[in-house]
Amino acid sequence: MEELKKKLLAYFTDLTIQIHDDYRMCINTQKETVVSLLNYLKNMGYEHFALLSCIDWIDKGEFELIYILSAYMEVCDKYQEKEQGIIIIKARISRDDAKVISVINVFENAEPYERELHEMFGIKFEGHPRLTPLMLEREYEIPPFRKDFDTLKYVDNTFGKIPSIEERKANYERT
Amino acid sequence: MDRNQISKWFKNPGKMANKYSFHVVYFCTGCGIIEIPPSITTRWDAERFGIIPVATPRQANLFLITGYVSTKTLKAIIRTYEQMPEPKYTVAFGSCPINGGMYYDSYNTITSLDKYIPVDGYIAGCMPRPEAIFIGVTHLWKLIDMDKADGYKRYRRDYKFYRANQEQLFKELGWPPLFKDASL
Amino acid sequence: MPKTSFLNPFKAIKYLFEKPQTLKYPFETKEIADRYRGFHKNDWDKCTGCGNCADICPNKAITMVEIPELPNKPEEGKKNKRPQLDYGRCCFCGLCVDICPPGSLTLTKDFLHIHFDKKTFTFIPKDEKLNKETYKAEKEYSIFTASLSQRKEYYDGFSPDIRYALFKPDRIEMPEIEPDERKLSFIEQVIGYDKEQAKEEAGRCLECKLCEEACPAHLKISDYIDAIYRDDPKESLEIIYEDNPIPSICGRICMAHCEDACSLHIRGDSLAIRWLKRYAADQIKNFKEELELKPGKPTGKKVAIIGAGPSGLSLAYFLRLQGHDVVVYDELSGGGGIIRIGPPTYRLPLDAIDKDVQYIESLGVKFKFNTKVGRDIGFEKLLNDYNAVFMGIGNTISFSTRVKNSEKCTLALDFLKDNKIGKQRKVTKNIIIIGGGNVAMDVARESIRLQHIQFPEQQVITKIVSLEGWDQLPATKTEIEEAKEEGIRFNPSWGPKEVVLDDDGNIRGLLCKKVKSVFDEQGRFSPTFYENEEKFLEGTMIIEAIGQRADFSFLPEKLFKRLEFTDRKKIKVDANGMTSIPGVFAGGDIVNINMDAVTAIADAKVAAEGINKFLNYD
Amino acid sequence: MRELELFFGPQHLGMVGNFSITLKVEGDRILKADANPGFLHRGFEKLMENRTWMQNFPLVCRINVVEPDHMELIYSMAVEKLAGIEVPERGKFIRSIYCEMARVGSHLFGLWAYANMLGFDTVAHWAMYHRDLLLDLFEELTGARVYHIYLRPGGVRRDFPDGFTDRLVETLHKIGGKVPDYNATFFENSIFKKRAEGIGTVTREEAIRMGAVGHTIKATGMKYDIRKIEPYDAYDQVDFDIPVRTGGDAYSRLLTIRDDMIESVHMIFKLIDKMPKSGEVYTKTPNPFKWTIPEGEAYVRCESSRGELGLYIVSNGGEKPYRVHFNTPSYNHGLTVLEKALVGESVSDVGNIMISLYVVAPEIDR
Repeated sequence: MEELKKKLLAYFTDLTIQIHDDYRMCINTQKETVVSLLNYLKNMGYEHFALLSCIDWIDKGEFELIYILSAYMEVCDKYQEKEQGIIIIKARISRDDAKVISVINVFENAEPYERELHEMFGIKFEGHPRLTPLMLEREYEIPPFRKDFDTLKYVDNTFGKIPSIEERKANYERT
Repeated sequence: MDRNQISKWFKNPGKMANKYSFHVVYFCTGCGIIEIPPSITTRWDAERFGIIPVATPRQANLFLITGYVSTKTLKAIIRTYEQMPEPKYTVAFGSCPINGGMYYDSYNTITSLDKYIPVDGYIAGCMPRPEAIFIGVTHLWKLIDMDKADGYKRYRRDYKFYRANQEQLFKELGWPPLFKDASL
Repeated sequence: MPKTSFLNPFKAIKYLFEKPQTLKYPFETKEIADRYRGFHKNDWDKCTGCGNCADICPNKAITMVEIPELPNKPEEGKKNKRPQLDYGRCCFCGLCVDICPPGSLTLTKDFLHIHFDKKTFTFIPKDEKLNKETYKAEKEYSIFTASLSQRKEYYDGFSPDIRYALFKPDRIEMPEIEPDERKLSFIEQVIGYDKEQAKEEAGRCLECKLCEEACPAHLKISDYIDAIYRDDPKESLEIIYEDNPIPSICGRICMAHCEDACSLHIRGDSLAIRWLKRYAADQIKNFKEELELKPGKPTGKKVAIIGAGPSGLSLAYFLRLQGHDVVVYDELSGGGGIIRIGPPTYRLPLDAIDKDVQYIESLGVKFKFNTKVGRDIGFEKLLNDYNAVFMGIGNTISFSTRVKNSEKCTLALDFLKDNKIGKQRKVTKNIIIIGGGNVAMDVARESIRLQHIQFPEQQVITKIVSLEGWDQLPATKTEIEEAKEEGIRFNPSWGPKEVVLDDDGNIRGLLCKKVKSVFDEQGRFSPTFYENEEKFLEGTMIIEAIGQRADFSFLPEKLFKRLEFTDRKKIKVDANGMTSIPGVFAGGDIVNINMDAVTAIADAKVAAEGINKFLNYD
Repeated sequence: MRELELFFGPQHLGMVGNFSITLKVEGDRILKADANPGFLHRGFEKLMENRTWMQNFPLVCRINVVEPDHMELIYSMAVEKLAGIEVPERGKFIRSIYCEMARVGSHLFGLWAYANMLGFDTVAHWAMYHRDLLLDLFEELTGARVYHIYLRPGGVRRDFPDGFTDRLVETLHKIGGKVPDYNATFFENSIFKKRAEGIGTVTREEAIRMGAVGHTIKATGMKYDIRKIEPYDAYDQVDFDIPVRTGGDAYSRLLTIRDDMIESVHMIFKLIDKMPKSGEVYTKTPNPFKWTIPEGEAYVRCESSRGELGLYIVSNGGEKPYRVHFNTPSYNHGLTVLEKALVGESVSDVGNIMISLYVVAPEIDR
């Protein structure tokens, strides 16, 4: 891990790297660097794209994108330290203009993750072939995973407002 | 089978046959589906009760709504329900279709099912055990005997209200009304 | 890769000849596991209505509903609310069982409820004792009719277990000075929590707020405890000061009605609310600098308060915050009233009293100490000079037993007062204390300290004689325990008959008679004795601690006649705290029957509002 | 031949779970597959942000109904890591035994689904019956058949009942004794082999490229297993092997699942032997109404029965999680690998491939 850190710092300029004792490496970077950084790490052997997540820091007006990488085994039946390593890459983007370059070209399985984040947070991934809804069918004014989306209020306004059949019938007969 | 049963068979063979051969739609709507395989296999053997899962709604007369219903599934449920031939019965499973259950504040699951399709019986539990399913079926038999399991009749009678509720939720349903007088 | 053949599957044919695995349900039922999480059952007798189950429920399936036919006794920590379950929400996780402090909620093995009506899925769980129609004996129970209204009795599944409870039942031990050490001096017995201990103890609070209803002054207990948990003693103290202006005093000698009501004490120890209050007050070294309380806009109204006890101090504080001019008269040389002379130093040091009094003084309350109304200033003059007068005089005169030769005995309050703010009394090696209340305990424990100080390394004896039996003793349990630890001997159920003197007229001992009963059928105090059963206790000093009464000698006779009293010999006040004399208010021990500091504060709160109304009405 | 679009699921006998795939077919060859999840989407990650740390613990298991236990485990692990809670030794062993029981149960369910799908009803019935025996044990241990709500942050909720391990061993022997029959009727059945061999092949390069985990990657020969890579609970105290195959097709995956199940049974025996006979089973967590966890983030992973399961959790120092994100194995398998693996296969093999990839729909949708 320390070695990798040295290499990364030599190769990239705008990184801050922390290594935690449980083989977790945390890299803070800019959104422009993400693709080349992922590419570099993939070539270094961190081939497993485990997770692409997003945190809505609503107080700061930012989304934080989290890319988590780990390594597959180099030798099929020998466990090495490298597999224990998990690299967490963080990049912040503005909440109002949520745009970031897609990483599909680097990691194929980032595709559904990006689709989901597009749907749940409203982040636009440039270069993604199908940013169609993945999970949801309904339209939401605010993407539901954003912090300013109040689920309970939404439920009351949507499902709660629908009358029961008896109520609707009574209403109908009254008018 | 006691004598009472035999006379019932003579009186209303259609109803009796209907009652003792529930064909269940094979549709996993929610997590309650996990107790269906144990019920229909050796340990509990639902076939003793005349319950058998069938592949298509066209052949089915019992619809088990197993657990929570997300809005996307609800659309499929309504379609499936409308495709089933009458007489048909709906039994809702577990807490969620009654009042939202665990997902009472989820933006994607409906809170009460009977606003959208008629429900003939609810089984409590999260999840209900296989025993509860069977006892639920015996209760349904009683209801059918008393002509109280009239969900499909209500659906036909109040179709415009059901349709109105469905349209209020989905804005656009994507298929024509099942019965003619569908608009309020 | 193993050999494969399409004939292999036919090996399964052998199962044709085996016993079928199918359970012939419903004719043959399966035993439900002992921990099964089915429908709820609630023991209404145990249930306190605290609402913790409703708070922890992840699905908001539980709502607390009021049951009007149940008694509502917040002072005992019992509310008439009971959980209502919605099985359209419940996920049968059992968190409610694990959090239930009295352990009244249980999950049963019942799970069958099938109905076409949604409304039947909401119900209020009861138990077999209360609801005989619902719970059927095994013979009458049938799975075909089983439902929420047809359940099997004694069919418990997932039950509460204190070992796995989500709360901590045991209190953090309060560090104390050991009995052998503390009985040698007047050093404060309780050391006080440090930060970690206080945080941990505060973390036990379940925020059910039963205590807030039990507290006479209705302090916002769970809020200030939460502030301590968040390591913010300043905020905690600010919350306390909203309702209680004497936290240092109350943090030490409060009777802690809240702790009796605490829902944790049913299966564990109640939360140490009093010690946490003390912690908050002790953490802030200088109230004046830290707290940002300001007296209200001056109103120009003047109020005189007689007595600087808990009620007087609190009232002065509340009225000062309203902006009135307040003058407090007291015959002692400092604030605190009965609190200043009563509780011994090892329980309540003078510093703690002065800390609270000085803060109230710093808000602009004028104190006139060493001024006895009736002696130094006339009561009528106060009535003329001030817009309102409040009497918080307390009970300052000790009763005597009035048995033969009882004039040789010492009175409790005089004894305590001299020891605390005057000159230490001379004691003898063998002391008898008459009385079983908290004052008697104070006297006894103070005596044993004085004996140890005045007769170091010598054999000394202190014994208590009380009318009440062990389980009737009015003193608190901890006091009795601590007194026992310090070596005080108890003689319960004995009444004094005669003080026996020797030839020189010195006390030789106390002749006692056996008590038959202490209270009559109506629960009033009227002791009866077995006259012929006697016991002689040796002792060279006898202290009487059998109760106190108020001193109304400062009141002119004309006014005293107009003052109305209740049946229990207390001053009668209306809802505003006003006595039958207009403009004269009263509170504290002379009004309430609890006779403790926190009730006095509650009285002061009532009187403060009443006085405010009275002054604005003028 | 004409291309046509085919909706496969959610109401379809060949579909396991509430999942849908839009297929573009020519004849019965699949040209393009487009997974359409979301029928079970409940917004768990949002729901969890609205519940306290303790209230979340009955909730998380509902993410995956087939195997709720590893969901409880991963959540507990994440909370323990964030809050710095240690699990007592006996608690660790109970957890591991419980998780291995869950693995066996989950594999039996998978076996049922697979056998049922291909029409091997005898095997399906056996598998379901044996799973039911395990569910009885779960019921005895935890108080529920399916949603156990047993692993809690800090340990487990209750200790083993008296004599539980004996009954567990007895039941596992009963199930283990049936393995030759399973082999004869199912795994070594030439009809089954014909249906499964060479179907839905995923090579190792493809698997790595598409982020496959669990049996999909084990069936290509890589012993990728979090229990070995990053041992948690009591897995570092027992000796066990990771079964692998090299074919990469549905048949290899199924055999890996079978071997994994047998290995799990052996592991339970070893764990029971090594388990401390008495001791605490959980560490007391703070009062649930006041429980705040210091600011921080954690990514934890464990090996569920379907592969690597990860949880990214962020706390902002409050009473509730600020953000949780589950990295479930079915997500990659169902949305990336499945779409690729289906291309070129026949329509009749859709369910076949889907189950062999061990796609569990609620886990994708969350």
